Amino acid sequence: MPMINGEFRPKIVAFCCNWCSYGGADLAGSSRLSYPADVKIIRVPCSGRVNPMFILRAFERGADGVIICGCHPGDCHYSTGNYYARRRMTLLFSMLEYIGIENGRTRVEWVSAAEGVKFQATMNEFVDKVKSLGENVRLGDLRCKD
Amino acid sequence: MLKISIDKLSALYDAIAANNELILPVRKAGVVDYASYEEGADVAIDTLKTAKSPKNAFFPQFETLYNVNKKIIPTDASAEEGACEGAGVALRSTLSVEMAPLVDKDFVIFGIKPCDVKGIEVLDNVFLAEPVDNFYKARRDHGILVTMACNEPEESCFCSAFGIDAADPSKAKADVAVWMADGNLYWKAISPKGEALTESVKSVFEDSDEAAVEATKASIEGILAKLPNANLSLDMWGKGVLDDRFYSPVWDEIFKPCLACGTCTFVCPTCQCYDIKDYTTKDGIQRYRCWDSCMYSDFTMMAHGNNRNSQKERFRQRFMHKLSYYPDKNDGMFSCVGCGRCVDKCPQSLNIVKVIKAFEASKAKEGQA
Amino acid sequence: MQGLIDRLKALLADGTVARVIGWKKGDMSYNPTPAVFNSAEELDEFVYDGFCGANLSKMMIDATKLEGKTAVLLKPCDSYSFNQLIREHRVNRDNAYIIGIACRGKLDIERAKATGIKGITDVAGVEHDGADTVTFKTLYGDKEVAYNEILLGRCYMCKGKEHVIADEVIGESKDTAVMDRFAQVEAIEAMSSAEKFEYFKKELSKCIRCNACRNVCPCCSCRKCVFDSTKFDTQQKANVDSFEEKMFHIIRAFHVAGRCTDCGECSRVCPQGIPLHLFNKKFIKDIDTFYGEFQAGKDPEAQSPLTAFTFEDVEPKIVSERSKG
Amino acid sequence: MQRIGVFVCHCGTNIAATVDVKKVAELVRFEPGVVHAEDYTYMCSEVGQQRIIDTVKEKNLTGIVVCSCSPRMHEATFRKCAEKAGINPYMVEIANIREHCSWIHKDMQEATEKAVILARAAIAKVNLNAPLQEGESPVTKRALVIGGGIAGIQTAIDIADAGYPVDIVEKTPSIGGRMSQLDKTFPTLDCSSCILTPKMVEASAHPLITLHTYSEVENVSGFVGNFEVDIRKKARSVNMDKCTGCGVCMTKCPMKKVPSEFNRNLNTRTAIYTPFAQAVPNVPVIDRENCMYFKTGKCGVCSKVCQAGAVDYEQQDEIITEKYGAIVVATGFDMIKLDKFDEYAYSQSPDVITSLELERIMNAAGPTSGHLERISDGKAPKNIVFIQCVGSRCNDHRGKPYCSKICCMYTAKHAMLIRDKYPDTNVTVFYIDVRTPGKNFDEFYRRAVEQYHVNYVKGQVGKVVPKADGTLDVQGVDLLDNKQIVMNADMVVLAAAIEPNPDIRKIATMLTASIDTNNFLTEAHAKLRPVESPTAGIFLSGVTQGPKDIPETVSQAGAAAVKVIGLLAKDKLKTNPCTAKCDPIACNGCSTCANVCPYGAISYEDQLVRGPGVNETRRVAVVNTALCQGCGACSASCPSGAMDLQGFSNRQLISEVDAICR
Repeated sequence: MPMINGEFRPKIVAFCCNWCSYGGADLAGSSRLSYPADVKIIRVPCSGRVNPMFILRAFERGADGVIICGCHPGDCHYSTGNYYARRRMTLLFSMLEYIGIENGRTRVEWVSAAEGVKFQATMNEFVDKVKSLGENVRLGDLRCKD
Repeated sequence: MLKISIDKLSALYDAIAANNELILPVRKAGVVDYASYEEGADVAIDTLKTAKSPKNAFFPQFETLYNVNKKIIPTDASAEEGACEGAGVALRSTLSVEMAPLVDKDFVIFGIKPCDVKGIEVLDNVFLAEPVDNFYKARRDHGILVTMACNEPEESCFCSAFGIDAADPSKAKADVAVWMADGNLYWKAISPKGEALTESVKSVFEDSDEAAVEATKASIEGILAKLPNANLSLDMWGKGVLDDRFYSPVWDEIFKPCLACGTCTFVCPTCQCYDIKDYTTKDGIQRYRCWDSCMYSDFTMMAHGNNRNSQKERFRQRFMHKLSYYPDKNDGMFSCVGCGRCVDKCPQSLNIVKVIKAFEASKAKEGQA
Repeated sequence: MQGLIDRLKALLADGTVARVIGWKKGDMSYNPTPAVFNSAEELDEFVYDGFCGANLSKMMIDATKLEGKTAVLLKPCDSYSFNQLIREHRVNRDNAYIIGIACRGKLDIERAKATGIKGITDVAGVEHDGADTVTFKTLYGDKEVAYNEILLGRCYMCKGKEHVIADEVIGESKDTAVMDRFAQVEAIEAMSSAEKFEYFKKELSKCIRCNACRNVCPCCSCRKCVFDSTKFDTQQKANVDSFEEKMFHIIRAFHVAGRCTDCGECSRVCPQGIPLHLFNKKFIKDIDTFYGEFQAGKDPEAQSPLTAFTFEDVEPKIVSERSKG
Repeated sequence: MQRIGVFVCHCGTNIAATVDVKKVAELVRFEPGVVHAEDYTYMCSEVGQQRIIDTVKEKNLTGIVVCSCSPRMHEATFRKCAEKAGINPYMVEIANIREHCSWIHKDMQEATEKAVILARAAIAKVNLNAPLQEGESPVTKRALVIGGGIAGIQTAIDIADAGYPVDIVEKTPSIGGRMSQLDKTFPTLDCSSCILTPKMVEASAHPLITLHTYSEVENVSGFVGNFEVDIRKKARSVNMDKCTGCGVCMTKCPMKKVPSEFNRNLNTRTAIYTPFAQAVPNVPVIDRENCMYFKTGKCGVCSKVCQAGAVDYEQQDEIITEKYGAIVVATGFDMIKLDKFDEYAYSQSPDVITSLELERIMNAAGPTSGHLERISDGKAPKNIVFIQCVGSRCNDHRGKPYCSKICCMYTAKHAMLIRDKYPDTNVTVFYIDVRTPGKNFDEFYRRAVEQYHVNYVKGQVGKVVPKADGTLDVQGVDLLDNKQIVMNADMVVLAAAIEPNPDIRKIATMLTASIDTNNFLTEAHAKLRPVESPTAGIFLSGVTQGPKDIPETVSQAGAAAVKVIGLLAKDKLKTNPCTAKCDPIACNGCSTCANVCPYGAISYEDQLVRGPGVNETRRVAVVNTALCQGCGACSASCPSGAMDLQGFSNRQLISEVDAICR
């Protein structure tokens, strides 16, 4: 388990849509709104671009939490991408819950480009939640461990 | 000959497991497969056919061959390989190759049926021929086969067509032959390895004559003779039939229901094809091999594509391999042992027996015409 | 049965169809094989009985590309699959002649064997209009079992005996449903997170990655499955006892979510007896709960729930809100 | 295998103070494909870019990773730089180690580790990048301005003066907007209509400007340079061509009790009306909801008195479809509703009014003909209390978190005008802060305090209580004296917060323009691209982007016009090459992707597909790259992975995931 100074440091992948949430993360940055370095952001054009496979892949490869951020419903730069993402992720998360993956390792949050504060708060909350769940042992591939 | 009451089998298991890994049929989530004898294991020794064959013990479905690891270290540390372009920096990278360890401890497969023993013989011809497969050989060297007679053969069995005697496991190329009869298990070492094993577990047995075993053999032989496929004809197969069978029109229709799944391949005790792949790990790759199936569309895929593009060709490959190519190279020995797992498991009820019979039927029809 | 064969021969004879897809007698009395019949003579080997569980709709993908019409025998549950294939432009309806064939539930030979029957040499009472009791002649004596005791698991959760698509319907079906479609899913939902994980770990660790579930599935009609292609770097044939199997089964179920007609073939064909339908049924249940009842294949025009949305759809956090553990 | 160069930017100390840039450059050298890594103070500078260009040539680089600020900032810069160096601009990836790293982390070790991981992800991605070619699309040389207030009018005039046709769509019967409701404007106290009316006339008379008043945007499709917009021209019931604007219909209309929106419902208008006397166009509309003829079928007076025969009861809404190259949003603002601020008794007393209502009362064309009167009894108020920040700078859910910006100045204006015209009236202003940045603004405010003796009280009002005698008790606090005060007033004026026009959400959705939580449209960059939306081809003018006063609005309107002119001056636009692409060998032709495509960019063709084991004609998906905007919804929905998004391909994203999770 990756520990720094005796504290569990989770690996967290955040998929952020280019138009809203990535901008929200940029705004959090330019406003110096700090959140844990455990969060690493992957830029995608739209939350609707996120294939469920990416999420499972992240877990397989040792991620402890995966969060998808997109434009608020109704504000999608491509009109409808986040609506499809919402359905896909709802069903996927429900399936993960069903096979016994701890709740809270996955999350979807709508963050606009103007919501640096929300981005920070979301990431803080999510990291805390994943920390409380500990290392992801149920979904990881042993071959990816240290 | 030795015997032990069936009620006391766990004492025998414990005695074997004391010095060896013990692998035997275990029921897990409703399915019986060969697995390690562990605490709480639901041993199902009277199972005629495990879902998968025991070949997994010698040729596992997945095994690591070696790992390659990359490390970044300071330049002043001893390094085997150089860094990338732009040297003069304080760090360099090294590669290390770590072979997967070979099996070096004895293990016992208990309850393996004569057909499956024959299946291992089939694999030996492949893996122990030059160049020898070290991973397989190490397991063969350390594996001890305790083979058991099949008290109640079923309709899907057709081992007798391949000259296998399900009644008398002592004819099999194994180490110990056992029978279940009149509430006892009868034990007879049939190889030096088997004798050594017998020696180490002798204390749980009592001596016995062979009367009960003989009676059981006779009863089994009686049933074997009544099996619907006891006299399955293999006249059309074996050495030197490649061209005739390969171009037969029978293939044109018979493959059609085939789903191209790998069920038959993966339950088969003789299928030996594998693929070698790399898995990207944290700092390198893990090179592993895993079973492959000639039924799969990417089987023997090459850069230019695939040399068997249709399911008919892939389907034909499997049966031609078992009944013609393999016998051609192995002095007429078939690469099928009549265990009947594919007969039981094929989702479409398509199997080697139906293929053999279809060819017979087509010959009969030609004869009429 | 002879009536059915005569009808099929007539369809061939009058040129309505060029071939028939049905079941061919097995070498044993319980293992008929799906087959293509090109002539009246071949049809002499045609069989339709309790062991004809295989869903033939997927064979129509290739068959409807051929010259002339192909007749196919579809049981009520298979007809949904065919509709779904029409929806996805995978079959050519104009080249298909669909015979809706009646069903009284299909038999599961594994379930019969589990009752202790072995060495079967003959079976009687499995015809569509046969008796309520199946008689097994075996090497170890004769055995009788009630027909309805040895059905395929899916038949006990049958979604109905209506043919949603057919050019003609032959025979009368009997209802076999005795339990709620989602009862098994609900039982798992009621477990704790750790229990769920243990349950699926135990089941999925049996998987041998033979791909039978995928290849038999009428929805898994991709020309090239992502798990066979290099597009996702997921081309792993190994069945390592880790996340791989789960990923394969989750993604497979996800890919057919909103398209799966719940035909149950995946569970029928699994050589390791993994209850794969539990994945598909979970998605179906969730879709019904979140987005309104939807039966894939009922209406070939209906939009799949995963390619549709409403502005008011539930948020993904509903999953943790309603979760018990 | 790519030959990748990694360039780590210090950004002065912005990155280098928290991230050990040298260590990052050193560690990424060992990543697959990397043949060069270096750090430099300002990678975006001329010198920095030259280093990249030189290295590309020297080491035959095929891909570039820049570890720097957000790609939203400098991706375009480095792509151009790559092009100059002779490699495809899409072989560049940015690792955002400033906004996503150095600026938010304090611990150097932690930030450096993260920077390395972000760089690895970018390297992993660029290893799989492929050169992409930008396409070209034509530009429709016509602009649309949504909103006919001063912002929209100014933008339209500026664009039209540059020689490009412009359409203004205005929801109300006349252009003019909020400014037409104002009496005087600060800080010069010009008469608002005196300066606005000429602009309205200019817009109306301009040969290149088309006004669509009493019209709304119904649907928008297309993309920058090629928008197609449906405009609903609501039935005016008066023929614009025939009407002479004589106004007889309005004087004769028997239905005179309709609240006047223009006068903030302080008085009434007729059912056939123009909002105000200087309306442009000066053509009335029939308010069908209130017209006797439409309600009962009887009346028809207007039709009878109209000598031009312009009244047309049968007129229908008309939807016209026009093509535009650019769209300017200038939808302006409204006052917030005050129902959540009932402590100020707005709903209880007619003498508690908003500032905009006061504008109408002060206006000579207003309901009181410009006399300062109480609405309740018409008496001149002797004590007036102004309450600032009603709903502005409000941290709870009732109001708005932002400063409405214009209230301090207009309240000073109102106070000054009242004290000037009615010197015996006492004026008190309760304020939190008085904010007067702007040319001549503070001087203006000082005049109100020093010359006109307006009583400014720092403090908030807790409650306004209407009394039996018709006066109002204002209970407040004086923070400077630290005491509670109760003040009797005849009239209370609330500086209610302003908010974007409530229609903006609908419009933003149609335009796929980003919008913030306060319903202001988001700029492409808060500082450097303040008049552009992140959505290409959409521009922002006026309060739609954020609170601003008239001079600022006019400046921004001009700026937006310049951006539009710059766009329309081009004959061709480069199109985003990151479009979806279908692999026909893997495509099932199942139509799933087409079902989720928001642009109708995917169609199906029977194509001859040839590949290993395949040689047949079959149905496969085809992407129209001119329509595809690169959202990737199709790629995520494709079960076989046949549909993939160039620039964000499945393998690229998976490789990023792998690199991060390593």
